[in-house]
Parts: sequence; C-alpha cells; structure tokens
Amino acid sequence: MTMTEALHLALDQALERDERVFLLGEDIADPGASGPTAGLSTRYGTQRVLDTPISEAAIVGAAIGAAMAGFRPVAEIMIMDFIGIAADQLVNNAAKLRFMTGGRTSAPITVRTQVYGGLSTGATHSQSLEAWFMHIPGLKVITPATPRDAKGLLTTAIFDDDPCIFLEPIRLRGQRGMVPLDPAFAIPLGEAEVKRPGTDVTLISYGRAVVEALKAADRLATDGISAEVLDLRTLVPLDVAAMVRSVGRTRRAVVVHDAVGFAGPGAEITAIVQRELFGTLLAPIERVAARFVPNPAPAALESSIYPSVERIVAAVRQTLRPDQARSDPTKAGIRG
Amino acid sequence: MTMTEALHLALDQALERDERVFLLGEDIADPGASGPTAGLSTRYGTQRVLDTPISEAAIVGAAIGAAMAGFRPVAEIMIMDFIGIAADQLVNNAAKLRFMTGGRTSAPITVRTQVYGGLSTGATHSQSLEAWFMHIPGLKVITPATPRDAKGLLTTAIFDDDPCIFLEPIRLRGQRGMVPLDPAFAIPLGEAEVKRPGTDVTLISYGRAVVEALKAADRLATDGISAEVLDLRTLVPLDVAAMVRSVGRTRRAVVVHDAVGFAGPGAEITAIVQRELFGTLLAPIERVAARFVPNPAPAALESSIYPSVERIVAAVRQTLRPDQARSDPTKAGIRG
Amino acid sequence: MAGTPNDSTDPPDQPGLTGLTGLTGSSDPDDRDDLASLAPATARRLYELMTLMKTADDRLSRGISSGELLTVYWPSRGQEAIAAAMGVCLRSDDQLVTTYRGLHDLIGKGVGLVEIYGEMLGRQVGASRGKGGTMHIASPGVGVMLSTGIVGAGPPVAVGLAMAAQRLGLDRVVVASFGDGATNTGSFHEAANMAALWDLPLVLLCQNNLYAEMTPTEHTMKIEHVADRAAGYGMPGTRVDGNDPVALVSAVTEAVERARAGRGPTLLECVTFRLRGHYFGDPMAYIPAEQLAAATEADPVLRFRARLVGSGACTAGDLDTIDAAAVASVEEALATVLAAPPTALTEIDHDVYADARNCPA
Amino acid sequence: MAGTPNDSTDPPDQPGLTGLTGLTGSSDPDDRDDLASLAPATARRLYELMTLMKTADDRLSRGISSGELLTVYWPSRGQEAIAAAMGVCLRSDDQLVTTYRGLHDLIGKGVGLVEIYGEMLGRQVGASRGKGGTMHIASPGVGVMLSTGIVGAGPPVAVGLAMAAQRLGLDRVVVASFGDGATNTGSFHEAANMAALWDLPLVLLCQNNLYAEMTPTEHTMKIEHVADRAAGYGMPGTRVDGNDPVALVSAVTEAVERARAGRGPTLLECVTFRLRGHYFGDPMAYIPAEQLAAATEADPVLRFRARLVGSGACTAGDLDTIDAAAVASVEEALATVLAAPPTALTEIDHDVYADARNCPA
Ligand SMILES: Cc1ncc(C[n+]2csc(CCOP(=O)(O)OP(=O)(O)O)c2C)c(N)n1
Ligand SMILES: Cc1ncc(C[n+]2csc(CCOP(=O)(O)OP(=O)(O)O)c2C)c(N)n1
Ligand SMILES: [Mg+2]
Ligand SMILES: [Mg+2]
Repeated sequence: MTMTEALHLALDQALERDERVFLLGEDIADPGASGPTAGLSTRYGTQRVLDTPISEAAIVGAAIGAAMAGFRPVAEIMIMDFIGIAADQLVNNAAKLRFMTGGRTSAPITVRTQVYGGLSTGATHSQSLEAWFMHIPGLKVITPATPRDAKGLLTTAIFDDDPCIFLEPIRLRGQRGMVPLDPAFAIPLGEAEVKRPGTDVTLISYGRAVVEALKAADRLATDGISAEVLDLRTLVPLDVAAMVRSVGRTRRAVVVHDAVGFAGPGAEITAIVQRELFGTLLAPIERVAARFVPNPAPAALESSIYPSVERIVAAVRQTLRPDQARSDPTKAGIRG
Repeated sequence: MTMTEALHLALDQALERDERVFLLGEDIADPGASGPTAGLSTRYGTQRVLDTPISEAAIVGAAIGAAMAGFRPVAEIMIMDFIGIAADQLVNNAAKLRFMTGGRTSAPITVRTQVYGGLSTGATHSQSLEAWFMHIPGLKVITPATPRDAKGLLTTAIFDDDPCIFLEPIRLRGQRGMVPLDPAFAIPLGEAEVKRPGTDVTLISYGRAVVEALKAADRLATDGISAEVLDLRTLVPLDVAAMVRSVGRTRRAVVVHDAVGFAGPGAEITAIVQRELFGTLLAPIERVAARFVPNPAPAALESSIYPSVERIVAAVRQTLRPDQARSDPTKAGIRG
Repeated sequence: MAGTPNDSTDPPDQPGLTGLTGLTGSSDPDDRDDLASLAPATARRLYELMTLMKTADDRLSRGISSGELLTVYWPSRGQEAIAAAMGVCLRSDDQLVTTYRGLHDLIGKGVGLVEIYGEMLGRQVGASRGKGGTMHIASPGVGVMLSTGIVGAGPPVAVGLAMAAQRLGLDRVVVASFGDGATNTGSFHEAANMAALWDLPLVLLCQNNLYAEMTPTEHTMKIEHVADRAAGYGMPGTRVDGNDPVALVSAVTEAVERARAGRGPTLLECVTFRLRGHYFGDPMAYIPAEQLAAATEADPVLRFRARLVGSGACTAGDLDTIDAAAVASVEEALATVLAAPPTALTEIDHDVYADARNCPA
Repeated sequence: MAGTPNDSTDPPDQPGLTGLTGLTGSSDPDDRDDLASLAPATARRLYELMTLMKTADDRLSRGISSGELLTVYWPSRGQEAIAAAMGVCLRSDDQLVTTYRGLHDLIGKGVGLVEIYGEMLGRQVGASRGKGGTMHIASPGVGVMLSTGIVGAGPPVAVGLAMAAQRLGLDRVVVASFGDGATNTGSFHEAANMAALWDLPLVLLCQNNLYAEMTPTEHTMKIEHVADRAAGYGMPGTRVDGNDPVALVSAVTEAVERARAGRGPTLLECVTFRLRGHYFGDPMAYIPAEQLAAATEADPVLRFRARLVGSGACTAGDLDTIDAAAVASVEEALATVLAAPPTALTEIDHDVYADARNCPA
C-alpha cells in the first residue's frame, strides 16, 4: 500500500482499538478531508475526527489538555511550516509538563505534520524543522521513510507516553511498500534500521532523503562502492549505537537529509559520530542537506537545493579521497 | 559600565542619531521600564519607545511592517522563552521576505531578547533557543559576552539590512567593562574575537558561557595548560575562518555554551571543525553545554545543568588524554 | 438591505447558507438601483477591473486544466467585486497586504499581469523574478507590500505598515485583506487589538467566502458575523454584501476615509463566495449543490454587467468592448510571460541576505 | 450595582481608574446588604479561604523581605475574593488552569500549603518535588492541572481539558484563570473561539487587576471592559466586582452552572487590584498614589471582614479565631517545608521522558 494508506491504516486501527484516541486538525473531516484522514470521520464520527478553526496554537494546546485528562489525541498541523504558531505550546507545555510537575501530569500527544518540500509551493510551505524539536528536551521526533515504518511508528507514537512530533514527507505519500495489517504491529522508537547493507561508507539518513540515499547507493554500486544506508527513523530517541556500529565498520559517513544543513539534524549526528569514532574515521563526516536558502518556488530551483543522487555521490567520493587531512588552516574560507 | 548600561547606551545613541529607529515591546516605557530601556521613553517619548500589549506575534509582525516601510524597529521579546509565540513571524516573514520578493522588500528588524537561565525561574523562563534561528536562512544571530561587544554589536544590528536576533544573557547584566562612547562605534557581524590567547586547546564559546570558559582557562593555566578562548560573538554569520585558525594551531577544541547541547549550536560548530581540520585534530571535539533537561527551578539543580568550570576543565582534560582513538564501537552506549 | 453596508446587528442568515442570502449583487428589487450613487466613470472602472480579474482568473484555470500552464493557484473567482472596490477606493500610495488568494486584490491595486503571471509561472519577469511563487507576490511600487501563504500572518505586518504611515505623518491607508478563517487565528486578534489601540490607519478587510479550505465557516466559529469580532477591540465592524460593487464602494470608502482621517481601523466583512473552491482543481464535493447554484447565480461579474445594462448606465456593446480589451490584455501578458526566460538557477544565490557573503556554507 | 454581576454594557468607568470605582467590596450603601443571599456556612467559608490566602501571601512577603525565604514570587494579595469564590463554587472534581500569580487560586482549589510552599522553596515535599518552581504548580488530585509561566498559554490547555470532560460525559467544569493582559494574546483568542464553538464546559475567568506587569490595561486595549471580548466568540461576557465575594459567588455560580449544564463557556471579568505589584519587591512607582490608596481602601479581605461583622453574620471574635487558625496553618506548613530536604540533585534525571533511557546524552 502507499504511505498515505499506511498512515490511514494506523489512524484507523488506533481509533478502532482505543476510545481514548481522537483526531483534531484543520480540514481532516469528511467530506473535505484528503490524505491519511479521509474517510475516518465518516467511520468514527466528527466527535472523534474533528475539524478545527485555523488555530494551530489552540489545536496543540487542546490536544495537550485532553491528553492530560487521559486521552490520546492526534493533532494535525497541516504543513510543518505552520508549526511555529504552535511552537509555544509544544515547547513550553507539551515538552516540559512531565518534568515541571514532577511526573504528576504529562502530555502524551502526537502531532502529525506534513513536509511539503518539493511541491513548488515556495518558501512558506516547504520547511523541514525537525531540528527545532530535537533541541527541546521532552519531545520525541519521528520521521518514517517507508509505508511500513510509517504505520509502525505512528502506532507507537499514538500510544507512547511522551509527546511525539511525527513528520510525513509529502513526496513519499505515493510510495508503495508492504505493510503489516495487524493492529498490534508497532515499531519501537529509537531503533534505526539498515535499509541497505554496505561496507565502504555509511549514508546516515531519515525521511524522504532515505529514498535519495538508496538511489545514490545503487549508483555507487555500479562503480564498485558499497554504501550502507542507515535510516534513523527517529531523531529523538536517537539510535547512537546503530550509527556507531555501522560507521565503526565502514569508517566513513555521509549524513543526508532534506532539512537545511546548517544547524540541522546532521550537525548533531556528525558531532556525535566524530566523537564516538575519533581515530577510526578515514575521512571527515560529510553532510548533504538542503542548501541554506528559503525554498524557491520554481521546481528546477527547488530541486537544486535538495540532496540529489549527484550531490550524495559527490560527497561519498569526497570521503574516499586518499588524503583527507587538511592541515593548512588558511585554506578554509570564511563562512560568515 | 555594565552590560545593561552598554545596551542602554547603544539604544540611546541609535534613537538619538536616526529618526527611523524606534523601540517596541512589553513594559519598555517609563515609569515601568527596567533594564536597558529604562529612561528612554522619558527622553524620546512614548512614540519612539512604545509599550505594547502582550502580543509577541504582533510585536514582531509590526516591527516587520514598519521595517518594510523604512523604519529600523527594535522589538523586545522580554524573555527568550516567549519567542516561540513570534516564531512564525520571524521564520515565515522576517527571514524570507527579501528572498521571496526578489529583493523588493526586506525586514531589517532587530529583536532583542533576554536569556533568563540561571535566575531560578524554572523551565519556561530559562531557555536559550539560538539554535532555532541559526537554522533559518535569512536571520542573523548575535550573542555578546561583554559590555563592549554588546554596544558594538547592537549598534551594528540596528543598522544592519537583515533581521537580527540579539540575545542578552541576564546573568551578564551586571558585568562591567570598558565601552567606547563614540556613537559610531560598531562591531562587524561575523567576526569572532580571541578573548584569551592560548596554545593547547581552543574553547569555542559565545554569550554567558564565555565568562565560564575564561574562568576555566584560568584554572587550566594553573596546571600548565594553555587554553585559547574564542568568542564567536555572532552565530550567523559564523566566523569559520577564526575557528579554523585557532583550532588549526591548538589542534584541540571544546565548544562551550549555555544552550542545550543536543542539536544545539555546538553541534554545527563541531561538524564544521571536524571537517575543516580532519587529520589535524589530536582529539575529538568535546561539547560542554546545558544538559538535556527542562531547567529545574532550584538554584542548586539549575546550576548543575550549565557549563561550569569543572565540566569545562574535565572536557579539556579529555582532549588531552594520550590515546583518543575509540576503535571499539561496541563501547558506545545507546543514546536513544 | 443589499447595496448599503449592513451593521453587524442584522438578524442571522439562514443556516447552511450563512450570508449567501445577502449576495444579490444588486439592490433589492423594490428599491431604486443605487448605482446612480456612483460616478459613471467609477461604475465603468469597476466593471473594467472586475472583468479583467475574471478573465485573468479564468485564463489561468483554463491553462492549468489543459496542461498549458504549470503552477499552483488559489482562485479568487467570485470575489471580483471586493477587489474592484478596493481598486477604485484606494490611492496608489495606499498599501495592501493580501494572501495566496490574492490575484484579484493584486490586479485591483495595479500590479501588472506580467508580474503576476510571471511570478506564478516561475519566470524572470515575475514580481520576485519567479522565486517567491504564487503565494508571495509583492509590488511595493503600487503599494502591494506582502502576500502571505501563512493564514493570519498578514495583519500584524499591516499593523507595522500602518504604524509607519502614522509616524511619517502620511495620510496613506493600509488594507489587510484576508479570509473568514483567518479571523480565528491568534495573529488576527493581536493585530486587531493593536490597530484599535493605536488608532492606526488600517482597514481589516475580511473576504468572508463562507469556507476556509474545505470547512464551512459555521464549523469554525459560533458567531454569525465576522464583523461582530470588532466590538472586542473597540473598532467599528461592518458587514456588507461582498458581491455588490456599489455597496462595497460605499463601505470601503467609509472605512478608508475613517482611517485616513486618523480615526482608526475598521473591520469590514464582505460576504462572498469562492466559485472555484479552495485550490485550482478542488472538486468541491463538500459544497452543497444548492449553495453552489445560488452562488453561481449571484456571480458578481455577471450581475454587475446586467445591472449596468439594465439601469442604462452602459450598453451591452460598451461592456463587450471592455471584455474584449480584458481578454487582449490577459493574452498579451501571458504571451510575454511564456516567452520570458525561466527563473535562473543562480537566483538562489541572491536575496537570502543583503550581502550574500553572510550565508553559511 | 456592586453585589450583582454587571453586564458588559455598563457605562465606562473613570479614566485612569478603570474599574476601580466598582471595587467596593460590599454592596452599595443604599441597598440592603445581599450577604444574606449566601448560606452562613458559605459566607464563613469564604472568609476562611480569604484570610488563609492573605496570611499565606503576607507570610511569603515577610519571609522574602527578611531574607528568611528565598524564592521568586508574584503576589496575589488583593485578589482573594475571586479565588475564594472559585473555592466555594467549584467541586473538587472541577479543574483549574491558573498562572504564576496562582497562590490564591491554588489555595481556593484545595492545594495544600506544604505542596505550594514546598514547590516555591525547592523542597522535595513540593507539588513537583520542587523541580517546577513557583510558576508551574499542579495538583491534579484536587483538580489543579496546570499553572503557566507563559501568559496566555493556559486557555488552550483548558479547552482540551474541557473537551475531555465533554467527551467523557462528565459534568465537571474547567476554569481557566488569567489576567487582563492575557486577553491580548493570540492564544486566548484561539481558545475562546474553540470553547464557544464547541459549547465546552469552560469558564474563562479573567482577573482584571488593571495592570499587566508595569503597564496599565488601558495602555494595551482600547475597550473599557474585557468582558466585551466575549461577543466576538458568541459567548456571554460578564463583568463583576472582583473584590466582592458575594457578587463573585453569584457570577461564578452562574458561569459554572451554565458550563455544567452543557450550555457552553462564559467570559467572566472580575475587576480587582494587585496590592503588591507585579513581582515581590516591585517598587510600584508606576502606580498613581491615589489609585493605590483607593485599592488599599478596597482591600477585599478587610472589607469582607467588616461586612460580616457589620451585618451581624459573624462576630469579630469568630473571625479572630478563623484568622488565628490561618496563621497556625501557614506557620505549620512553612515549618514542615523548611524542615524538609531540598530537592535532590538526582531529580534532574527523572521526568524528562516517561522512560529516562530516551534522553540523549
Ligand atoms: C497558519 C496556517 N494554517 C493553515 C493553512 C492552510 N490553509 C491555507 S488556506 C486555508 C483556509 C483559509 O481560509 P480563509 O481565511 O477563509 O481564506 P480563503 O482561503 O477562504 O480565502 C488554510 C487552512 C495555512 N496556510 N496557514
Ligand atoms: C507570553 C508572555 N509574554 C510576556 C510575559 C512576561 N509577563 C509575565 S506576567 C506579565 C503580565 C501579565 O498580565 P496579566 O495577564 O494582566 O496578569 P497579572 O500578572 O496582572 O495577573 C507579563 C507581560 C510572559 N510571561 N509570557
Ligand atoms: Mg474563506
Ligand atoms: Mg493584570
């Protein structure tokens, strides 16, 4: 089934199985709904699949309140670029409630949000802001790359006791794959998966970029380079052991993601790996990520800012250059 | 003069010198004002130093609109934890206007905000969220550590043609130093400064943590270890050349900041330096930052989460250990 | 009732068709047509603008359907009267903040079709050299300062623009144009409060088209009239038939003059309908058939045409000439745009900062 | 006028003293005292709560001034009547969302003083084992679900709690208590709109103390009465003398019963004054001397005492006994807290996630 169908199935089964689950968001109820929620209000009623006003702060706030009272709300922020409006509720309430109340309250909400990058919708409908939420203690951040992972991770998120931000990359919505139908199927958070084994270099990735990394690995294979593709699946919790295992073997790493590179998730991954594997690495860790620019609207420009097979392959080749030491500091340009 | 006086002076001189400058924010006008804005509305009138409703989104939005029309507004977000409420305006308007309109409009605003960490005010009045804004193309991020830098950088920010986020760490407000009185005194953005020269290790820092880094350097000196303290002063633009110059010489780096470590500014700094200086480094880059936890209210708990002289010294010692290679990947624990 | 601004204490409209009953696009049959209250040149200009807007909108729809044009687009079709009224009531130095559904507003304010189409189609001749796209068109030369893709993000910026006008001692006015759904956002509230507090020269112009995306307005607010929100800020709230250009000119003029005179903002609710749904290609399955039929019946462009001819203000021939001119302008602009070079890849390297050297790697 | 809820169409109060003229803390001298409308036990309970709140507040102020106690604190002193009215009107399963200025609200809802002081002073016996601090006290066992340090952040969460009550078919009511300044936040607006839309069992209780930090309310909103905001959401808005416990009981009861009966939310504006300024130690230089004098004169605790005695409902001796009991409770709680161990350093390792293994390094 497609990614959208997998997400739909996860929501459907969660609603079916547990009265505490309800969905709220803009345009998620029939007949207007499209995407993963289409059909659900017809099946479960508009009390359990609830259209809201355009009020992102209150959508997340309301989810938090209901969660504190025992529900398992799944809030939708239609497109991730709008999540700033709900940032205060996520950061100052959801993330911190458990700690600030010494465990007396908590906010086990799931916030689903679509990443629109790649649709030519311009700079305010394209951002991938997961780095923000990684940085906030108390939140979990989930980014599936396949229909199977989407179903398994969303199911886990909904029933997880902590607030989860769940990213759905729009460019994957039509992607197909086998998905377990069992409602009990769930994938634990914090377990990366090797999506393709390899020996020469590890491509550490997540979300939409995994698809690109896999294509790059195919391309590299034709040149006799064996790339392992590690899909992190969740950024918090982060499976450091899996990264260290893989890169410990391949001794080279390239981090690939659709978020902007600068101060992005790849920075943290790189910082961890350089420390854990210092002396083992044969090359500096490279990052291939969105360029540091607001998303341009035209498709040709937009696709040029994202990780592409070409950019990934070039980065891998960089890690394979014989002499990696750059001992001449004067060579480094200003980035400021 | 103190940091507060230096900030006051920068604002005063900017108001004096340029009719386009005005200030807006909550409780910034006399007789209620305290901190850097105290006295300014008495001097320049409440049209130029304007109290606003508690409306962070509209405060920043209004600053943007006025800036588009030729003004140089300085908006205050009282405490950085509240900046989430204005995040949408910062991210989707201020940062992107110039690009989205092909240069036809721009938002040369300055957003001053205080970082309250260390005041025992608990988890929602303590955060240091500069990493968020580093990640957004189009914004500049400024973090002075001394009264002199505060004055010089704030002056530059106000007259800079791009939107600037200016952090004022509350723990530095009473710190004293020499400050040029000349209204023309300005420090260019993107130039780090060596606050203390050294040869064995570079402490890369900014903001309040610079003070701790300097203390740690003193302590290390008594043990014969010579630490260079590099104050970045601005995170965007980032002075990569200065980092490479310094670490290229010392061949060891410890990044020190008050923001949470995970996915924090130090991650980007580390990722850059490991790449620029691969093969030159004698040890993995260490990070000393706030622990991954909402700020606890009690002073004893709170101070234990921040970089301290002890933690910095321990990290430096770690970089000085003879054998840095960690070739056994199984030793690495799960961080997920 | 139609033809003059209604205040917000009118009795509630029929459920399910909120506001639509007021959408006649002409005065009550019993009354004398108050078209006569407009100067003939104004009436003609309104029609010119409305037909140009309709033509520009229809042409995009046709081009996208046929595969000739590739863009994303949120049609304004059906909301012509509101934008045309702004067009005739605003001075060129007055400023506008609009949204993704801005085509008509942009045309009304005087943005050239080449700039608009060029931006939508990713051409170097676009308002932003094609980089911003459909949702983000600005043309400060004619006062269009911002179009936002984020619902509710415009009013706070409009507050700042109005503060600037007030500070500069200029008598220019700022209009923030947005939808009914936008009034549920916190940004709207914060901005409206500030505007009233500081007596800003701002018109908060709500184009209440009865839906926000696929959700009917009555599913997102309990109140019947958006204009009722004004009381909470201490500004006047006015509700007007958004399909009646004559009523709109009167209501917009009143709000603009009030702002221009330094008497502060107005919340002006203009009740209308999106005839093509939310985005281009929207199947509109969520719109009840009778509602769509009634709205189509109330098409402001066709109604205004009939009214102009019926009242003897213009002949059908006059209006045919205007229509033909609109088609010619639209085709000419489109041809120019299609012949123009696509946005250069190197555009990415500009305009992130004033000085490109500030960009991190 | 005082003594019964005033609706929001009352004539505006005197400028500079917005609302204060209504703050008599008793009925008009001409009227019969409507104290009689309360059951004697209720009147007595109100006084008990008010004096306990005042004593708890004064004790903190004294302790901080003398250096005995070290904490940050936003005094509620002067707002006792409102919290006491909630105390007598709410059931223990009703829920409350309050703010940093929550001391009185917490006491009214039944949170123990040891939990409150313990949290403020960073002791293991605090509501959150001292980790949350003054601004973030919750005690779900008695219905206190959240206190927020972020102005405006509470109402959206209260909406969710009220949704939960409605979904569960419970007749419990949620009260969101916040200040006048909070009604300028976008969060308030979004929450109020949702609450009205869905007929939620919620009371939006605004403690209008005429200031937000150092800024008088009339500098941040054009309207005279916060209650006027209700109209924009389609809910009733009521303004009441927030220093008069009798009027408050009636107004709170009405709003709570409305919510409990499934008839939706109310915006209840209770006009009062912060007698100690914004934070403890606030020099209050920004408060006009006459305003402070008038407010001190209208001290709700002293006024209510005089009224109880004056009407013959209680003897001064009765009330002295109650006062003495309050002092004893406060001293006992404080002694317990001061003897309790400080929050353990290891508390940092708990409650970031349900399972600590989820924490990154
Ligand atoms: C903050 C935000 N939330 C959601 C969206 C998605 N969205 C785009 S248009 C729209 C409906 C807006 O309705 P309204 O304000 O009535 O304007 P209309 O489209 O009807 O002109 C929504 C929900 C958005 N762009 N921004
Ligand atoms: C979003 C936000 N902005 C600013 C502040 C700083 N602040 C704390 S209390 C306060 C005033 C609140 O006034 P009001 O809502 O009237 O409540 P009161 O303190 O008078 O009880 C402000 C501005 C904050 N905590 N949160
Ligand atoms: Mg609409
Ligand atoms: Mg107040």
